[in-house]
Amino acid sequence: MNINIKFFAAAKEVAGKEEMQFSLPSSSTASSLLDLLVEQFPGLQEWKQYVRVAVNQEYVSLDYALNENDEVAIIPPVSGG
Amino acid sequence: MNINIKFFAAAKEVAGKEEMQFSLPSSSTASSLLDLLVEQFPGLQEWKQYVRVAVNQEYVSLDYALNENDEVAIIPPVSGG
Amino acid sequence: MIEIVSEKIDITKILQSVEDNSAGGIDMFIGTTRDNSKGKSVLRLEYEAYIPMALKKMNEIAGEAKTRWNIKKISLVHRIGKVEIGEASIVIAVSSPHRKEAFEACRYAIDTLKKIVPIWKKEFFEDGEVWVDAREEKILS
Amino acid sequence: MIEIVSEKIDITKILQSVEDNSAGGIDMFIGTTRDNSKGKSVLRLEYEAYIPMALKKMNEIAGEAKTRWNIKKISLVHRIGKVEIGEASIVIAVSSPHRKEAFEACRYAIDTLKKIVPIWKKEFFEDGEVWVDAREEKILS
Repeated sequence: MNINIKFFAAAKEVAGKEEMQFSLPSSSTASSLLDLLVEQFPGLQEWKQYVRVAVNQEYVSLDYALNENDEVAIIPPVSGG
Repeated sequence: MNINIKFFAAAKEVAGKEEMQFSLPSSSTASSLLDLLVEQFPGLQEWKQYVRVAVNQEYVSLDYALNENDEVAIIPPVSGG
Repeated sequence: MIEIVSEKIDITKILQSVEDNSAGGIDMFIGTTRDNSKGKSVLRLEYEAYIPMALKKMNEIAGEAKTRWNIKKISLVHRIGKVEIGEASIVIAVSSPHRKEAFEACRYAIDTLKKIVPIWKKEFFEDGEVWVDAREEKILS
Repeated sequence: MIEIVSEKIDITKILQSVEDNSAGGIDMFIGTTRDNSKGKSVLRLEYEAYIPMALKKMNEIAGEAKTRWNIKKISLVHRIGKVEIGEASIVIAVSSPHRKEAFEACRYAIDTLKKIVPIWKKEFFEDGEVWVDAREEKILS
């Protein structure tokens, strides 16, 4: 299945892009997506334990099962305000 | 001795004036002044236990010994803000 | 900036008075006149102050806030005379490097002002007028 | 009024957005950019947001504040892009019949915004730039 990934802040700089399409085995979880992203962008390794994953603009847990065309965002620790 | 008394808010309405000069026996206290004021303005009786006395713009206790030309203010419960 | 004014309070000016490049946050409290009090409709309000003592006490509150918290600047401006419904009667602003202290100092300032600063509010109703006794309002405001 | 803007925040407009004749108090928090961070001089800041999700979370914070406290109106406006030292990056305003609730709801809103709203701050120093990690700042701000 295909999902759309958005990167922000530090994650965007590490990935070198704002968004990308990503192909995943069906029944992939947020956690397995993170593993694949770290493979593709090794610089994300150090962020892996700090980022949160949002799907369709809602935070999800790592065992969340992704669906075709989900909008997935990699959310580094926020610092608004 | 002579002191200057200022009345505010409800106390001003009861006394019917904003300020007055008042003659007191020397070594009078804030408490004895209040007693004399209630004699002169009986309507102050119901306020007596609630008002605070300020001398020269500072709150004082009831046993405070007044001095000639003190500026004494009768301060009903405040409600600023 | 510690002032008692008889015209509309200039909030922008107060904000500028506490700006500080090393401050990360400003907390501002604006007290406005409510259109009701104890279930009755309020037409308008008037404030009276023992001005020199009120200014002295407002300065003391500012000084005490600076002693207790790490704040940069604090301003207190109270309006007296007639104040229309919805208009500001009191504005307090505090700037601080960190927001927790701005909030705490601002809350301290308004709470203390309501207890010790010699200013009185009179409420005007359809059927009369009354000097507000803040002791009765303790639970409410 | 829940907004993310890229121009200077209009504080007067935000104040008007929470005015309410039955409100007795407004608490407003203004977050400004500090000229220093961890002992280093900050030249300027830039904010980036995941805008649709940030707006969604800001709306959730406003809704939750209205559930928890008896407040009248609440506004949250965050600025993104370049923000000069001393300028406001966030303004939150809450009106309420009684001031205690305005203070508490406003503090809740800024504390929660800093935890869950996907907005990031980058600090620019003489010798480089860094995305701020709010986890490190927990003790400080």
